[in-house]
Amino acid sequence: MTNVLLEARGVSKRFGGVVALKGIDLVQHQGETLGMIGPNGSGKTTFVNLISGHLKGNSGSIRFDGRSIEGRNPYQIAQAGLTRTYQAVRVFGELTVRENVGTALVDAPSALGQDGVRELADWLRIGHRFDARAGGLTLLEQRQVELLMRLVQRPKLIMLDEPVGGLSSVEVRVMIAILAELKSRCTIFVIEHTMKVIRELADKVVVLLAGEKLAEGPPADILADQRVIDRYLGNIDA
Amino acid sequence: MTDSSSTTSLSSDWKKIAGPLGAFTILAFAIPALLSGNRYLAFVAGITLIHIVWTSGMNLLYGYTGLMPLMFAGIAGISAYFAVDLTASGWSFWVALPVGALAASIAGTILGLPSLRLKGFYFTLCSLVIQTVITLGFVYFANLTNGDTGISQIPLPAAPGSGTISAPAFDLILAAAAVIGVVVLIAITRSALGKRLIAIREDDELAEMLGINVTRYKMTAFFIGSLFAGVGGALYAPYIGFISPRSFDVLISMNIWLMVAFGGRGTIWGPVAGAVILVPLSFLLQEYYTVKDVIYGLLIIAVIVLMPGGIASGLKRTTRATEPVAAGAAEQRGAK
Amino acid sequence: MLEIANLTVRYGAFLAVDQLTMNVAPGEIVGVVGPNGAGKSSIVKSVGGLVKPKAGSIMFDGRDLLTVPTHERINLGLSIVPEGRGLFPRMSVEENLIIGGDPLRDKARSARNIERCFELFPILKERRWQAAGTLSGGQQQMVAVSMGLMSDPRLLVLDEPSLGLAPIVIGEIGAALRTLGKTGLTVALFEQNAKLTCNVADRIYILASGCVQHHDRAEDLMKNPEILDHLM
Amino acid sequence: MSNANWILFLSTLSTGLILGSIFSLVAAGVTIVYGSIWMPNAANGQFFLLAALFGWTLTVSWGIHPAIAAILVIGVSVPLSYLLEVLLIKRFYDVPNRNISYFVLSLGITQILAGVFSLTYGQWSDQFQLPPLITGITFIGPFPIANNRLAVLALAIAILAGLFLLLRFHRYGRALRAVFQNRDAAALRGVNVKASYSMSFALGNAVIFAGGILFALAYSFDLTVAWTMAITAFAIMIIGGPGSVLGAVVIGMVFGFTQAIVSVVASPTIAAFSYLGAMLVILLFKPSGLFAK
Repeated sequence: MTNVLLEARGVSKRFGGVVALKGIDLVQHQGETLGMIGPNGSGKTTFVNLISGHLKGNSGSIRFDGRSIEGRNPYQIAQAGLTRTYQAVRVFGELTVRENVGTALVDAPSALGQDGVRELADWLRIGHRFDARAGGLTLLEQRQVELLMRLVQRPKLIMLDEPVGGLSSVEVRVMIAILAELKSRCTIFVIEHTMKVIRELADKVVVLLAGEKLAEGPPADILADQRVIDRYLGNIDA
Repeated sequence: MTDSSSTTSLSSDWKKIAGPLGAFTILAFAIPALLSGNRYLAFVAGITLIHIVWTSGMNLLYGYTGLMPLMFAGIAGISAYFAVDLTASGWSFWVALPVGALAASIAGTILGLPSLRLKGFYFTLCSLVIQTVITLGFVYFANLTNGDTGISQIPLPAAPGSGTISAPAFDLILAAAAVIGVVVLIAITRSALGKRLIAIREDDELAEMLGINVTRYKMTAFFIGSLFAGVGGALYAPYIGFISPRSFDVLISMNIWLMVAFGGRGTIWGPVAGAVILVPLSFLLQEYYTVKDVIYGLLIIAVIVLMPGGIASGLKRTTRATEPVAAGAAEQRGAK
Repeated sequence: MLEIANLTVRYGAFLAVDQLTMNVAPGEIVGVVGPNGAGKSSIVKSVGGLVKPKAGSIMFDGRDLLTVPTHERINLGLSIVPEGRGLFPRMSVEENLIIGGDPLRDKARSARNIERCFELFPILKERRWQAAGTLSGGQQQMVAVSMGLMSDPRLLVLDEPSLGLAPIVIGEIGAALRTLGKTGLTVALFEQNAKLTCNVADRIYILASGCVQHHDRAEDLMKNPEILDHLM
Repeated sequence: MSNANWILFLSTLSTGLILGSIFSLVAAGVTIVYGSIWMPNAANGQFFLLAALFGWTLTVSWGIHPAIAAILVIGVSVPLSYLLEVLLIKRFYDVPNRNISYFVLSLGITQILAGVFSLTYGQWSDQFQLPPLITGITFIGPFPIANNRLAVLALAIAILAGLFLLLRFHRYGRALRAVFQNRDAAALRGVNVKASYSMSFALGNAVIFAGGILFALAYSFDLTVAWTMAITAFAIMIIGGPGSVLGAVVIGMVFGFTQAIVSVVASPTIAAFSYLGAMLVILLFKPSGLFAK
């Protein structure tokens, strides 16, 4: 087995009296694409927020690349090589794409050089938009800029929060193609609320329901899992 | 994107700005010198130069970092009182100036801490409260500040030879301060620090996600911005010869903000122009003290009405906002 | 009942809805399926008055809706449950329902309607004093549908009621919609979830890139699932 | 307890109640406007002072009975609000982050009104005092209290109660809160959003004006009351939770009693310090306020 990249043990989070996550255990290996599914409000984004340091957990431990990262600030976690995107696309809208990328380079310890950035931009099919204002791009282009800004930092793990959200069906295919190629460059953790994307990309799937891990395994097994059917998928013909 | 390319783009940036900067330097020294025959006009020019130092600092915070501290004048006041008290107790003004400015920087950095937790309106409101507390403090610690009465007949600093420095010579020191202030601001905006501050202004959470230590750089911005406030404050006291809590109250903070917003925040020369227009205007209206308040109030409202979207979200270049795509995106957002 | 003709919606350069024509007859459940970005929400927002169409007409019971201000449309008998549910999260379930009934200006009728909603979704009766924002996603959707029913509408327009819900909960929402259909209520269901729509609707429009790609009775469409697969 | 202590206690109690209910009124007005149109109105103190000064002109200069003057003052707030809304407030209804624009705008209005007041009223007098609403004195035990102040207290509490019932149970109040929580959804449920904005702006200002005229009827005042009131109302709104009328009333009462007690044992300046301190602490650790849900 390859190296463990991300390891969460008993991660819990409460907001006031509401329990958002209950003792989540999760292991992701280097090079393994992990998908997380569950309905809205099941705690997927909360989980990513805990890992990336945007939220502090109430209990549990998180290790990344051999080191404990809980209690660290997002910038420290980012510099350690763990990056993420947001559910709603988020770029510096008033700045140009070039300035956006420049910002990503400024405090990344192992950032790419100029040639590497160009190569990545061309691979992401966004190189020709470098002088455009990021906020004026289409949603797909903004998602591509978002990926570019993460990848120029040469992260070890990228966590994608609903990467195809809001895209049209044609654009979804483009994005899935990009993500499929991305697998060879970087380890991916992807959140979706439908199985569609996960089925095509993920090696392993974690199902979250009401803050608890309902099941974990390869996509095919998950679809056949009786607990998942009973509590999440329901009778397919309903 | 590599270091070498960013240094080349840096030097070309400097070339682009060298012309205006040269012109500004010449004017900053020449105008007070040319006006030295008329002490009143030279004085107006000197006060304008002090305000250029202040607007540069406010611009760093408001224009480039996206923070709106309405306690800016209070911080300047801390430095002014410090420098005056130290000078009165026998220190050389030239030692008291950096000490006072440093004290203001440290105070400004500490008072800027709430900006780490509070966003937008809440931080601005908090800074207004802090400004009110500082003003009350100036009144309350009367043994240091002489309370509401204020400290008058503050002498100009001693000259290296003997006696005090002449007012026209002090004008040139103010010109130097204004030029240095603008050069420092240009240098910061062209540096990696500038990139980080702009990223924080645009979206601090995203900036932190990209590895930028937002806490550290917000504090850095406050330290430098407060240093500008402090240098201006320490120079202001002997130049005017009189300070009181009213010299550094919330109205002054508002007016410095107004000069930055009126001229165009997040640009180098806009706030300079704001000071050059509004400071002489306030002298023109000096005799109509209350009318001045009304006119400044109207100006504030005019600035807000003419750029309604830009106050909170930092720099919004108006030319860009009229692009059809951007307008469409705004409409889409509005529709949601 | 609802006639949309040549509707065009633009956001700046982006064409969201392109000369779309569709209609809903009294008593039927019409489904509009399409992927993200197909223009479903833009149509719903145009019908609701939250977006101004660039061209086309929307008639409701023979009346030109585009001349009616947003807030008056509910008085014509048109009730819209927007995408994202449109709840008032810090108010209780009951207060949300009361707001839904406010256009009636009839407290007794409003109270009767609340009881009817509780019959349709019994769980809401248990949660009636709870703040709507603290309910689960499925329960929030039930509140949203109930709120839409409170004003005794003749046409109920639903935008993506299945969004972000567990499949098992989507099934429950579908069952409730079928129950409503049997009472004779006219429903326009805008959905990404084709299965739910086929199970509920009498007639279906398939939408892509702001245009109607296909239009058929649900039964006929179900006989040729490959059409659905192909078009989506 | 000795008689002197009783009198001190009762006088503190009555001052606390009157100040508290007036603070509550002003803070409720500020919080309603913030809750509906998202405008943190820093000019509330100037509005408060405007009401008081207008009341003074009506009664002292023109000799109108204070009761009629009070009604006129509150009445005049409606066209004033309408004018402000049409000229300025309306422009920002669709601007994102409009709260900070509004905040600066209201600071501009503050500066204009302050200038106008010192230019006009500032020249006439330092202290302004209105004739009482009713005369006479009532004894509560050994403690005498002016009927006028009792009347002011009763009126303030009545207005607060009416406001509370309106917002909690009336269709209009529900609509106002609905617009605050989800503007588009409220429009779809038949709420006229723009009308609800206008009404809440007018209502909030009317309540602030009511606070101003009632304060002027109970106490003498000078021009500095404006800024003190503005800071106090903001502190109450922040601590009580922006948009929460209940929070404004509870914290307003607490502040009223604090002011009354601190003024007895220390000085009003210390009271101002304590508000600002409390506001800072709440701002830093719970910006949504104590009563936010």
